[in-house]
Amino acid sequence: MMKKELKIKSNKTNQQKQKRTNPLANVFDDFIDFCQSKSLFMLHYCTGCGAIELPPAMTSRFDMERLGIQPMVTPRQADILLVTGYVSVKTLKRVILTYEQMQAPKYVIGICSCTVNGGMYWQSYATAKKLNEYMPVDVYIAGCMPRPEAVLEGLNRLKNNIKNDRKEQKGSAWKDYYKNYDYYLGNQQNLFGKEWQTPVDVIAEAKLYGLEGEGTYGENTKKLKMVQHPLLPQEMKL
Amino acid sequence: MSLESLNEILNKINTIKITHKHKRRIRVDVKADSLTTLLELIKGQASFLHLSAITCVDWIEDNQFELVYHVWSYEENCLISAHTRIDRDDAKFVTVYDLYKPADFFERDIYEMYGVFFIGSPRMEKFILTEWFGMPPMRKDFDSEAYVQETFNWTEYNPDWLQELSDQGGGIAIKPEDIRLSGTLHNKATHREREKAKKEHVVGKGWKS
Amino acid sequence: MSFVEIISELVLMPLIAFVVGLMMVLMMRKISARLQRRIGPPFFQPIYDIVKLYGKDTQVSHGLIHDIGIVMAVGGYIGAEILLPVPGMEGIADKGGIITLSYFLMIPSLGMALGVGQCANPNGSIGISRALTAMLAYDIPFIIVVFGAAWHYESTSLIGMIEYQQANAWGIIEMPFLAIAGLFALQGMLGKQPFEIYIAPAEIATGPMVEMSGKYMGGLFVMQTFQLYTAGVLYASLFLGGGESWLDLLPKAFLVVAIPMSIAFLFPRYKTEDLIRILWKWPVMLALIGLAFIL
Amino acid sequence: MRPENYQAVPLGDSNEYEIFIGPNHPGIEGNYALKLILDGDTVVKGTTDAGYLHRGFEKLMEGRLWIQNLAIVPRICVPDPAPMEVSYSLAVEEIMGIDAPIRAQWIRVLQLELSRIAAHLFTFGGHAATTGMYTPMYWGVADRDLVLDLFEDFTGGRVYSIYNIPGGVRRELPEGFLEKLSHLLDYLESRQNDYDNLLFTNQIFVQRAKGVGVLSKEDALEYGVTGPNLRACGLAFDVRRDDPYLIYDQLEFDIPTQQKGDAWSRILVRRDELFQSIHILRQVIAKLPSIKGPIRTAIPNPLSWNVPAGEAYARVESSKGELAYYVVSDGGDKPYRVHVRGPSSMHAVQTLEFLAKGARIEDVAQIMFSLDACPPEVDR
Amino acid sequence: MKKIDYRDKGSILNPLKNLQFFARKPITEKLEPRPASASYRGFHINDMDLCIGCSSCQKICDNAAITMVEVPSIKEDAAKGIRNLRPAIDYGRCCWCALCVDICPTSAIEMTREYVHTCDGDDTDSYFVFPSENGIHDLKFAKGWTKTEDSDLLDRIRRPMGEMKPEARINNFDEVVDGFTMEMAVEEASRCVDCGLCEDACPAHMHAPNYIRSIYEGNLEQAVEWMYETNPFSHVCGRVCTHICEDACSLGRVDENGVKNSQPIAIRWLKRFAMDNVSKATIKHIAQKGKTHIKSGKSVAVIGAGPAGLTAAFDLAKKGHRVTVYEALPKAGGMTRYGIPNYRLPEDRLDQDIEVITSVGVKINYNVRVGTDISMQQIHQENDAVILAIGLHNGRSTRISGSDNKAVVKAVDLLRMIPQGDKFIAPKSAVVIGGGNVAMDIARSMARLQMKQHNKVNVVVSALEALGNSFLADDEEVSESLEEGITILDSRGPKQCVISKGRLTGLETVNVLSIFDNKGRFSPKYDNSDLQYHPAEMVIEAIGQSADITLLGKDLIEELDWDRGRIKINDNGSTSVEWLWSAGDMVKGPDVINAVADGHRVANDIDSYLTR
Repeated sequence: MMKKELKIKSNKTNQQKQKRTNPLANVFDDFIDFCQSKSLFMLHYCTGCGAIELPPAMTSRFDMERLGIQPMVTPRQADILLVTGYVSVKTLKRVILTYEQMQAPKYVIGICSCTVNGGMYWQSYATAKKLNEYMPVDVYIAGCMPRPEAVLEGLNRLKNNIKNDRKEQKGSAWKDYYKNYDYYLGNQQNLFGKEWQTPVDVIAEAKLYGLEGEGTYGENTKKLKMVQHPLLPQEMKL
Repeated sequence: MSLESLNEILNKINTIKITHKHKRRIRVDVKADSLTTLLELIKGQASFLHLSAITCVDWIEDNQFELVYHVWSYEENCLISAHTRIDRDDAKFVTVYDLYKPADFFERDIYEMYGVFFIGSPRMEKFILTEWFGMPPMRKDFDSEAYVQETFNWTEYNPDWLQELSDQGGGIAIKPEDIRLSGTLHNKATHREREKAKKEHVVGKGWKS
Repeated sequence: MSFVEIISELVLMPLIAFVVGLMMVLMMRKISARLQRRIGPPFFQPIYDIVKLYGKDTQVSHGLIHDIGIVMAVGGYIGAEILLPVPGMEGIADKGGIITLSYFLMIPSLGMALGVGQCANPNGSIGISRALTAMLAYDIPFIIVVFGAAWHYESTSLIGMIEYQQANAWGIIEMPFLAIAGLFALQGMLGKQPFEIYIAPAEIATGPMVEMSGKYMGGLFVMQTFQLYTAGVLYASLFLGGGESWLDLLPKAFLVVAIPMSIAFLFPRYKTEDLIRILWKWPVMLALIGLAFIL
Repeated sequence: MRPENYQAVPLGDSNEYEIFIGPNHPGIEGNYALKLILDGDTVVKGTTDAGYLHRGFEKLMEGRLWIQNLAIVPRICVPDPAPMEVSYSLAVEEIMGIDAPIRAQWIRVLQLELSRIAAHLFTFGGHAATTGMYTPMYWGVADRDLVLDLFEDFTGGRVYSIYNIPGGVRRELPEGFLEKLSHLLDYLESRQNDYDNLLFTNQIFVQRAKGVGVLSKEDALEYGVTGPNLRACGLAFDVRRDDPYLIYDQLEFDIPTQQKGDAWSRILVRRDELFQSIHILRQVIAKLPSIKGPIRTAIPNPLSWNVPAGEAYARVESSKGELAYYVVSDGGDKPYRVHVRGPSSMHAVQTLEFLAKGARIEDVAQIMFSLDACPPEVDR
Repeated sequence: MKKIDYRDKGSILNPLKNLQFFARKPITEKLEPRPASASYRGFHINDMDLCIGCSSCQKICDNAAITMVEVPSIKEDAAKGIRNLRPAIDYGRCCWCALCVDICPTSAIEMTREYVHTCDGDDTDSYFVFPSENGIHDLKFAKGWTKTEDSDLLDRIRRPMGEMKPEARINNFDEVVDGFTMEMAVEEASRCVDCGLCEDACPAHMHAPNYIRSIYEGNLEQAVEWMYETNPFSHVCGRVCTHICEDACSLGRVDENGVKNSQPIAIRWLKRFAMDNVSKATIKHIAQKGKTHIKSGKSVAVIGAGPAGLTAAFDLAKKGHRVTVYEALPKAGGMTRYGIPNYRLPEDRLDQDIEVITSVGVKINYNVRVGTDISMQQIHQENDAVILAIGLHNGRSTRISGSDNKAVVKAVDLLRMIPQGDKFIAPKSAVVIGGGNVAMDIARSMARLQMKQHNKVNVVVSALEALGNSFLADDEEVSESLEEGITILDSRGPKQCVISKGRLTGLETVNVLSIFDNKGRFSPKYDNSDLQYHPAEMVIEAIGQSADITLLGKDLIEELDWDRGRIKINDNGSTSVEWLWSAGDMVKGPDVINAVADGHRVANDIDSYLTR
C-alpha cells in the first residue's frame, strides 16, 4: 500500500445553516430537527467487538426504543451508522460504501477505543486506526467496549446535538463529507490504492444539494475522474 | 488400543522421534516426506479421525517452516502432534486434503499467512486477506509495527491540560511508541535518556512531534 | 349530500384513518415491547418517524416507476379509506361497495411490486415475489369470506352490511367460521408472523423495503398506518357490527388489530410454501364450512 | 479498484443469480459474508468470504509480552471470551510446568460455565430471530445480561473478563458472590418454562428447525465439526470429559446428544447443555467454600518474564466446540508463535458451505446461526 | 429439568401462554447509568503524591496507551526516587485491562467505577486524559479495580541473603555474607521492573536496570560490561556501597493503604554476584573496551589512590592520557582498604579492582607521600593537570575532657592498623563513641579481635541518635553488631573520659534530649541528671573524619578558595586553581560511590580541558 501522506482538511468548521426569511419555515425546520432527534434509525455495522454490547442496549434490559432509536437493516433507511470497534481495511471499504449510501442527514458514531486511535490493534497491519480520517464522526463513545448505558448516553448526546443543530452547529458533520470530500477521498486512496472509487457520485450529490465547499474538489478527486466510469442501471431479470 | 501398539504403528516410519508429553499428548517428529504416510497410518490403523489443526511456525533463523499437524482420536482420546520441517525458501508441501477435509481451511490459511504452497489443495487462493497485497504477514520478517508506522497516522491530541503543562515547560516526555517500537524494554524514563532526548529536541530532531 | 360535504369527507376520512393508524402503530409497538418485557417507544414515536423520513435532506429515487409505485401503494389505501364507511361519514362507500374495496386493497401490493422492481435489488425482487405470493395465498380465504358475508348480508355495500348487523346480530355470532377465517386472512394481509414472509430481515434483508429511503420509506410508513386502520375497520364492519359512533367503532377496530399483533410476536414465520399450504388449507376450509352454513 | 460486492455479476443465460449475505446483514452472525448463487429459492453454491474481522491476532501476540496477551486473547471470540483466557493460560502453564492452585481451577470452571450459559442464551435469541421470532432474542439477551452482571462483580468487566493469568486468577471472588450466583441459577431455572413455551415447544419453530442443515455423523467427522454441533449428530464427545482439563474430572455432568444433526437437534443440545452448566455451577457452589488456599502461583515479574522454550497444545470446550491454543515459546519474553484453533473456523467455512449447498435461501441464516458460528474465530 | 424429545412436535398453543407477559412488569432499567460493581474497571485515577513516575504502567500497557508526561510543578528527587513524570492515558488505545493498576509499585494508579465518556466528533482531545485523584470528569466516583494482594503482579519480597552465623564469624575477619547463587540471583533480578530510578539516584548513574536485566538473562559478562561503563570499583561497590539506589528503588515503597511489605531489589548483592562470577581475565578484557589507542601526549597526576582518584585515573587513561598516581601508603584503595574491615570487603576483591584499573595503563607510585617525598610544585610542573583526591584520613575528636589521653584513639587510625597484621593487641573492653557505619566497623572489628585474643567480647557503642529510622548506621550493621555481642547504647552523649592516674578507666555518658536546634544545626542538648559510667580500657572516637591538607603547602592553601573547611570546587570538580581538581571524600564527604562519581566528573572535565 501507499506511504502515508498527511492530508490537510480545509475549512473544518461547518458553515451556519441558512436562516430562512419566512418565520413559518423556521418553525417548520425546527420541527423537523426535533423529529429527527426523536426518531433515529440505526445501522449497527458489526465491525468489531463493540457490537456485542449493542444487543443488550437494544433489547429489554436497556431498551433503546425508549429514545426513539431502533435498528434498521439497510443503509438506505438508517440515520445513524454505528461503527462498533476496530475497522479492518477490508471492512472499511464496506463501511464507506454503507456510509455513502445512507441518506442525509446521517450520523456516524464511533464506539470503542479502536475508532479513535487504533485501540488494542494499534500495531495491527490489518486495521485502520482513525475513523475520522475516512468519514466525519459525530459522536465518540469511549470504552473497550462501552457498556450499554454508555452507548445510550452517547446516543443521547447525539440527540441533543441534532436538536441544537442550528444553535451550536453540532450534529451536522455529514456536511463535512461533502465539503471536504477531497480530504476524505485522499485518505481512502492512501489506504485502498489510487484506483479506489465508490458507486455513489459524491461530487454530483454535493452539487445537487448545494453542499459544495472549497475542499470538495482537489487533486484527489481529479484522480477519481480518471478511473470513474458511469454506472449502468441493472436490468431486472424475472 | 494400547500404548505399545500405537508406538508400533508409529515406529513403522523410519527416522521418527516420539515424545510422550503426557497421557494424552504425543509429539512426533518426522521428515517431511514421511508425514503423509504417518497421517495415513494413524488415520487408517489407529482411528485418528479428527484433524484438530495445522500450525505453521516460522523458524527464520533455521530458514525453515515447521508444520505441525494436531490429530485427535475419538477412540484413544489422545492427540498426536506431528512436527515436520520444510525449507523456507522453497515453501511447498503436499496437501493432506484427501485425508482430512478440514485441511482445506488450514492450508489456505497457512498459504495466505506464510506463503507455503500446498500442492493439490483444492483452494489455494486468497480468503481472509483478499485486500492485502504485501508479503504474507505472519512471516517473521514482516514487521507489522513498522508497517503501521509507515502507513497510518496517529491521532494527535492537544488537550488543554497538555498545553498548560507545555507552557510551564513540561509536556510529553516519553511516547509509548518509543518504548514499544524499539523492540526492547529499554528504559526511556531515566534522567540520562531524557536528557539525551531533550538534546535531540533542541537540535531539532522532532522529539515532541 | 352536497358537493362540499363530499369533498370534506374525502379529505377527512383519510386524515382520520392516518391518525387512528398512527395510534395503531404505537399500539403494535407497545404490545411488542410488553411481550418482550420492555417499555417501548414514546407516545408520539410513529409521527416522529414519519416526519423524520419525509424531512430527510437527501432523497434517492430509483426512477419514475419507483415514484409511481409508492404513490400507488399509498393511493390504493387512500382510495380504500374513502370506500370504508365510518360513523358520521360515508364518503363514496355507497357507490363502491366491498368488491371495489377488495380491488383497492390489492393495488398497494402491485404498486410496491412496480416500485421495487425498479430498484433492481435482488433482495427486493425476492421480497416482492414473496409478497405477491402471500397476497395470492390470503386473498383466496379473504374473497371467500367477503363473498360469504355479502351473501349473508345480501348486500355488497358495507353500509348495508353494517345496518344489517345493527338491526340483527353481529356477523361474528351469525357466521363464526367465516369470522375466524377472516382473522387468518387478516393476519396474512397485515403480513405479521407467522405469515410475515416478505419482510424477513434475516433471510432477505427486509425484502421490498431494501432500497426504500427517505420519503419513499415514509410513504411505506404511512401506508402501514392506513393498512392497520383499514384492516381493523373493515373487519369490525364485516363481523363486529361496525360502529354507531367513533366510541363504538374504535375499540372494536383496535381490538381487531391487537389480536394479530399479539400473536405475531410469539411466532416465527412460515416458509413460503408452508404459508400457502396453511392459508389455503385451514382458513379456506373454515370459510367454506362457514359458507356452507349460511348458504 | 472497486469493492467486490458492488455490482452483481451477470451469470450468462442461466436463471441463476448471485446474492450477497453480509457483511452487514441481519442473517449473518457478526461481520462475515456469504456469496450465494441462487436458482429460484435454492442455493446452487455458497461461498464464504471472511477476513472482515481480521486483525492479525497471532501476529500481534508475537509482538506482546506474555502477560500483555491476556488482554488480547478474549477478543478472539466475543460472545464467549472466557475459554480463550483459560486456554491461553493453560497452554502457558503447561510450557512453564506449573499448575494453577486448586481453588483457582474451581474458579476458572465457574467462569467457564457462566460464560457458556451467557453464550447459549445469546445463541437461542439469534437462532430464533433468523426465523422471524424476535421475542426470544429480547429475553435471551436480557437474561444473558444478568450473567454479565455477575461477571462484572467478580472480574471487573462485563464482557472481557481478563481475569485469568497464567498460574491462576487475578482476584478472589467478592463476598456473597456464591449466593448471588445461586439466585441467578434459580432465576434461570424458573425461566425455563417460559423459554420452552415460547421457543422449544413452539410448533412453528420446531417445524422450521427440523430437517434444516442436516449433518450426518460421518459428514460431521469429516468436516472437523466439534462441540454441540457434533453432539447433535450423535457423537458424545466433549473435551471436558474426554480430554479433561482443570477439575472437570471431579465434576459430574451429562453430555447431551441428539441423533439427527439438524438445526433442531443442535438447539436442543444447547438447551440441555445450558442446564448441565447450571448443574455444574451448583456443584461449584457447594464445593468452592470448602476449598481454601491461594488463587495464584507466583509468576516472575511480568516485565521480565521469560517462558522457557517449549510448546503446548491446550484444548478447552467452548460453547462453540473445541477450542485450542498452540503456543510455542523460544524462551523469550514474548510468545514465538500462537495458533488459535477456533471451533468456528471449521463450522463457518467448509461446513457452512457444505450445508448451504442445496438449501433454501430462507434457511441459510438459520443454518449459520444453528452452527453457532463465530466469525472472529475464523478471521483472527 | 423437563426433557424435550427430538420427535416432539410442539404445540401451536404453547407460545400463546406467554400472553401472560401483558400482566408482568417490564425489566427495563432506568435511563441513568447504573452504578458499576465494586471492582469495576472504569476510568483511571492517579494519586499524584503516591505516583513516582517510574513508568512501569507505560511498559506493561499492551496497547501503548500510556504516555509519560513531564509535570514541572512536581519536584524531582532522585535520592528518594521521585520523578516528575506522570502517566497520561489515551482512551483511544486503552482496553481497561487494569494491568497498569496491578503492576503499579506504589498503588498510585487505580480504576474507578466511572465508565461513561462520550464526546463530539471534533473533540477527540478529551480522549487523552491526565488522570488525577478525581477521575476523568472530576466527579469523584468510588474506586473500582484497585490492587489487592492477589492481583499484585510484582514480587515484593527479596531473596534472603545467606550469611555466617554470629558464632562462626565473631573470631575472624572472613566475609560475613555468602552471596547469591545463580538461581537466587536470577530470581532476585527477575523482580526488577526496569524503572531506572536507581540509575537516577546513583551518584555514578550506574546502569543498574541494564545489568540486572543481563543477570536475569544469565549473561553475566554483559552485566559486567554495563557496570564498567560507569564504575571501575564494582567489586568494592558490590559489597560496601551505601546503595542509594536501593533506597530509591520503586519496589521499596510501602504504603499503609496498599502494599504492606515490599523490599527493594538487592542491587548491591546482584552486582557482587556478577562480579564474583566473571573471571578476572574477562573483566580485564571488558575494562579495556572503549580505550583509545591514540596517545594524547598530555599527562595527569592523581594524588591519592582511593576510589575517586583511581576512577579518574581509569577514565583518563582510557582516553589516552598518561596518568601517574601518587599513594602515600603501601597499597592502593585508600579508605576502602584502610577504613573498611575485611569481613565486609575482603582485600583480594579490592586488589582485583585495582589490578583491572592498572591494567588499562594507570601507573601507581606507592609509598610516595606528597609534600614530603615529592612536592606539589614538582608535580604541577611535570603534569598538565593534577587531581587531589586524598580522602579523609584524620579522625575528628570529641574534645571532651580526657580525650587527649593516649588510650582515647580515633577510629580511622585503628582501622588502618588492623589489617596490617596481628601486631595490634585489642583492649579487653572498649567504648566506641559514634553511631555511624565507621563506629560499627570499628566496634565489630574490635569485637573480632577481642574474641580472637581474649575469647570475650566487651564493646559498647554510644551513639547520639536513637535507634530507628534516624540512626546513622545501616539497619543490617546494627542487627549484625547486636548478634555479635556488641552493646549499643542509643541517645547517649559522651560527657567525659574518666582518667585515674593517667590511665583511662571508662567513659561517662549522658542522655540526649535533642541533637539539632530548631534551625536544623548540630547542637546536642543533654540531660545531665541521667549519667552512666562505662568502664573501658580504650575509648574510640568515631564521630567523623577530616582531610589532611598539609601536603598542599602554604602557598597553595592560601591560593585556594575554601568552603567550611573543604576545598571549594565547582560542579565539575575544578578548584579555583586552574590546573588543580579535587575529588572524592575530601570534598564530598565519605562515600565510595560518590567518590567514584566524582572521579568520573573530574576526569570528564579534565579531558575536555586538556583536549580543548
